[in-house]
Amino acid sequence: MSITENVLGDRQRLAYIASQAADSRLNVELETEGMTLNIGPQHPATHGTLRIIARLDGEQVVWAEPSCGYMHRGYEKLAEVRTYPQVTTLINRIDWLGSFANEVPFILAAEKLMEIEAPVRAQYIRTILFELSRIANVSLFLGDLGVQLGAITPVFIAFRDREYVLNLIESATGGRFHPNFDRIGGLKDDLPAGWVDETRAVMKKLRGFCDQIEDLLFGNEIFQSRTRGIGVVPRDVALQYGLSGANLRASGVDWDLRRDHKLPMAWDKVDWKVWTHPDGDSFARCWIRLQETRESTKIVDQLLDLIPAGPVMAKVPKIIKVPEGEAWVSTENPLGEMGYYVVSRGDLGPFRVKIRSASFNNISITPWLLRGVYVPDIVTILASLYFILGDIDR
Amino acid sequence: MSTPSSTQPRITSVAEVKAALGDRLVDSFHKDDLWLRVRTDAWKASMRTLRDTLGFHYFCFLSAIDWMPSPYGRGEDDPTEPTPERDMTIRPGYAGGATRLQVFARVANPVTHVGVTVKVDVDDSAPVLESIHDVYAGANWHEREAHEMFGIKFDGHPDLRNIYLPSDFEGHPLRKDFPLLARMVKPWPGIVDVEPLPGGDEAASGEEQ
Amino acid sequence: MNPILAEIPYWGQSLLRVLGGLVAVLLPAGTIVYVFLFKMMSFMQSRLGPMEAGPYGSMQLFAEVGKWLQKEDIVPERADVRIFKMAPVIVLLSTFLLVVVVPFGPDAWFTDFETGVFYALAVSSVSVLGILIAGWASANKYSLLGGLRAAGQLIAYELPMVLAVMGVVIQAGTMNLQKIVVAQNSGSMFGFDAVGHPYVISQFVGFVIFMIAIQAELTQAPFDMPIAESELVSGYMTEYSGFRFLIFFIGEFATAGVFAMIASVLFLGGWGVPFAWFGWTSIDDIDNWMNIAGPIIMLTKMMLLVFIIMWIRFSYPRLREDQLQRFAWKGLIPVALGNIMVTSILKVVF
Amino acid sequence: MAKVPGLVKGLGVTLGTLFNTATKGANTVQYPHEKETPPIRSRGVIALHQDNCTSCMLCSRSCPDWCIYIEAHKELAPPRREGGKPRQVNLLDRFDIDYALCMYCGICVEVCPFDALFWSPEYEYSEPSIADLLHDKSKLSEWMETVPEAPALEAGADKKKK
Repeated sequence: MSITENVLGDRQRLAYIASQAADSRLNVELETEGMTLNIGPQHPATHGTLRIIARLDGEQVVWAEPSCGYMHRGYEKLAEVRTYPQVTTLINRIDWLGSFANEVPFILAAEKLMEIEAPVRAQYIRTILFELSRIANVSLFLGDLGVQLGAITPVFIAFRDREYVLNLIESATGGRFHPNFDRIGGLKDDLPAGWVDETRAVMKKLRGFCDQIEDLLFGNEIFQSRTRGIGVVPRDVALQYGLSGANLRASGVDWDLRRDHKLPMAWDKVDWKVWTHPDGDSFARCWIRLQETRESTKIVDQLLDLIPAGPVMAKVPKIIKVPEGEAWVSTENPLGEMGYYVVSRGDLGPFRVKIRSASFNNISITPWLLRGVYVPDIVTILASLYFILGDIDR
Repeated sequence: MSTPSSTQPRITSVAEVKAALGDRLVDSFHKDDLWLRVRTDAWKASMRTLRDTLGFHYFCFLSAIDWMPSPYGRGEDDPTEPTPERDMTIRPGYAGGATRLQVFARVANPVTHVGVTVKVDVDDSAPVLESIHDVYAGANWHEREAHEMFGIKFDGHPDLRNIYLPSDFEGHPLRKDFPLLARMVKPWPGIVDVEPLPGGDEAASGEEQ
Repeated sequence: MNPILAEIPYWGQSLLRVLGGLVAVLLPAGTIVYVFLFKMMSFMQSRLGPMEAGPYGSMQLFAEVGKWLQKEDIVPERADVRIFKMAPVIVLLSTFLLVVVVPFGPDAWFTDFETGVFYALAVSSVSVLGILIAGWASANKYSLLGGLRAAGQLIAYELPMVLAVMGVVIQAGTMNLQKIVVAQNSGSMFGFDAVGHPYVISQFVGFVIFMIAIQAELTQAPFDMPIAESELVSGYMTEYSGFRFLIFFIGEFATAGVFAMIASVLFLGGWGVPFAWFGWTSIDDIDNWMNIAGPIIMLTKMMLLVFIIMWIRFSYPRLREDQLQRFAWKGLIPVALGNIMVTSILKVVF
Repeated sequence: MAKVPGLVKGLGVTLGTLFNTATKGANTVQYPHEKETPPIRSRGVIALHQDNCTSCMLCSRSCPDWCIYIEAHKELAPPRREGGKPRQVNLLDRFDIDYALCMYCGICVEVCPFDALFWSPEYEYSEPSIADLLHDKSKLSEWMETVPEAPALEAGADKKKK
């Protein structure tokens, strides 16, 4: 919190916390005095700068609320002063672990407004890179999950195998973390020679990685006892809060934008499965992500065989002016539904971009979810909801 | 130019939506997606109808938009030149609009996977709107964001604190008349800075390049 | 009186004992940190670990100690200063008290208590006090939670540990650690004396319970809730820096070593080799070279046990505090009690 | 087949990795002693080919972060063919890139119409002070040596070069 924050604001917040805590006092007989615990902004469980204010009764959480904004970079405002090609460099940095996936919905929205479509080859390569960034993102989640729950080794295994994917992304796009490879009308460049074979080999390694993580973590009885039945989100609540991605599918909603939205991408050309889980608990969310990583490797493998020959860039003018209109495009990003509502005024840059990032909605359920759990479960729940700070604060 | 394929599923029946909302619907726009504009006083009721009658259970986002063009442009003006004229007329977007500020939200049906964008006008001088956090619980944080970014008050919201900005922050950053300081404090380096020949450009009328 | 030291004046004996104690605590601790924490953990994670300081990073520990000694000794403003500063010392103290009763050879021991087991179990709980006051005196909510967790956990696991050791005591018929070693090595199983009679075989249940209990006593994963980096940001150690943190750090690994030594004494035959190999029949027959070989045999057994402790630590996630308590009170203690019952019945029968 | 408990499987994974590292070597690189070569396309640093720059300001204008500063002056150059009039060219006085601001997006390299900017995979140019990250044209030109050839393209790519 900034130093300039006035006392009144703090007092209001404390009053609000007290009123909330009074509503849900758990230990009524003992009337013990609670304790307010500040988890964050610098805390290992928040992997970033999220702060969680938790009112505790012993180890039990009476009331908790996340306080975000420590990393607010004002991308919606910044996008208004940038041209369309410049915006992609910004939105790369929203979910910094799956950067390429961030670019795609924005580019698709701009293409939709311009009424053009990328060449088929570009669509296939886009889909492959999209899935690679999903693997890069989720594999880190799978490793980090271990750290959050106290196991040190999974994260190193994850970093080891994620490196292969990052190398692929870098050799194709030039950027490890921030590819900025997507252009309105196609891609910046074609793939370098030898990339396809390399990718096949890496996908095999990553399936091995998934098996290792499953043995090391998901099959572990301690892990299961820590996650099963913790942080259960029923279907209706998940929908109301706008949870998306694996979090939504873990609550039994069979909805994957890759399958259910008709986008000019190549997902419908290959055979893969949308996993759902009926439980809605932390274990279900983590398990769905593990399965999705496996599906992603399958998607990439199949697409590599199918890439058609041809150009990767449609004919677009050098100076891009997007016609007047409004467009909403969202895709199934590693973290969930990521969408851009682009309003254009026929100018070089967008008039307004509303960035609908998945983590913001995903994390907004925490005040509801954290009531009555134990302190270690805060970590479990936050880890299983899986957020990237840049994706919350934008 | 090829015909673009629809990037969103089409609304199966626009008439169905119109019938359900009745006279609360002011205007609608249908391209490959559906835009609705509802009456300001019927905002919450409309959202409730969308959820309960039409099955739009999934809350995607809520935000606002300031339709006034920015008086600062992209911050690329030469400070030595007079400020260029800018067209400051307010033109509303799809489904129309009568005010400078509009709130819009997107909800979707998790079964048919159909989404709809709902807009509502907000009075510019006293921007107040009913809160829909009890219709869609997820709207809570989005309304807090719209509140601090656009200065729109949401009636009935339990806790309209700032979510991103410090609590003593003044101004509403996403309004167009809020200057982006980063682009104000430094001149644009793209302004041409090529010293002409001492004798003037006419001295050499030879071929360029 | 220890026969080796009998000729030396009392002050000399004391000095030698202190030096011996330091070596017995710090040498295994350093070895454990280098072999397991630096190298084994790294290898399990596909990396090499420290490689720069000394050959294969073997001097890394000295570099770390040097680093910690240089650091500022930070005391939180609202901490209870005296208690805060005392806490790490208490934790390390318990380790030194513990090593006193461990026998390293036929004549290489510090003290030869008749009630050695009883003493060892008693002083091992002293470290709880250190941890508890460290958590309380830090004036930090995380530390407090960590300290309280540690107290609850160590009490819960002290009991199964005591009960597990009971089986050994019943079988050996003595509480003297030296005599337990002799009993194991001179014993035989059904007349078959090639490996003596290490109690890990006849007291396997007790051994497993003892290992689980020391895993919890040492607050190693999956029982590391008092430290819990991802929840409590190192719990009771949060506010410690510089050499006070170093003392905690040494304490952690030295205690691991000493507990592993006690486990090897109780279950693996300690410093001894089966007496039948060399035709010894009692402790008085043993040649003098065993005073040199004994500590090495002991160290080997200790490293084996610490390997298991660390292997589990690097592989498993953490349990939750309530799950841990449930496991101790509803799982381990009944099993340990059952083990005692079976052991005593068998003892009477045979 | 009896189900192996998850706890045992987990121990197997770590032990397996231990043996793998011991026999096949680690996956890490001992950085200052051995270095990995970044891929050809890697966006390490922007190199400037001064002779090609016409100070048209396109890169500076398309930079999202406003981190390229160009100043130039006009000068007369000898004519291209015999007997022609002297040409008027822009000569660079200043071409600075502030790497503290640069987002490594590569838009400047892409928009440059005269092939004056290139990506080099060079990455070891960190500085102790943030102000030292503003590199001028001589430093940028030094990096031209490290610029690799563009890689060959994957099968099926459009052969047309840009």
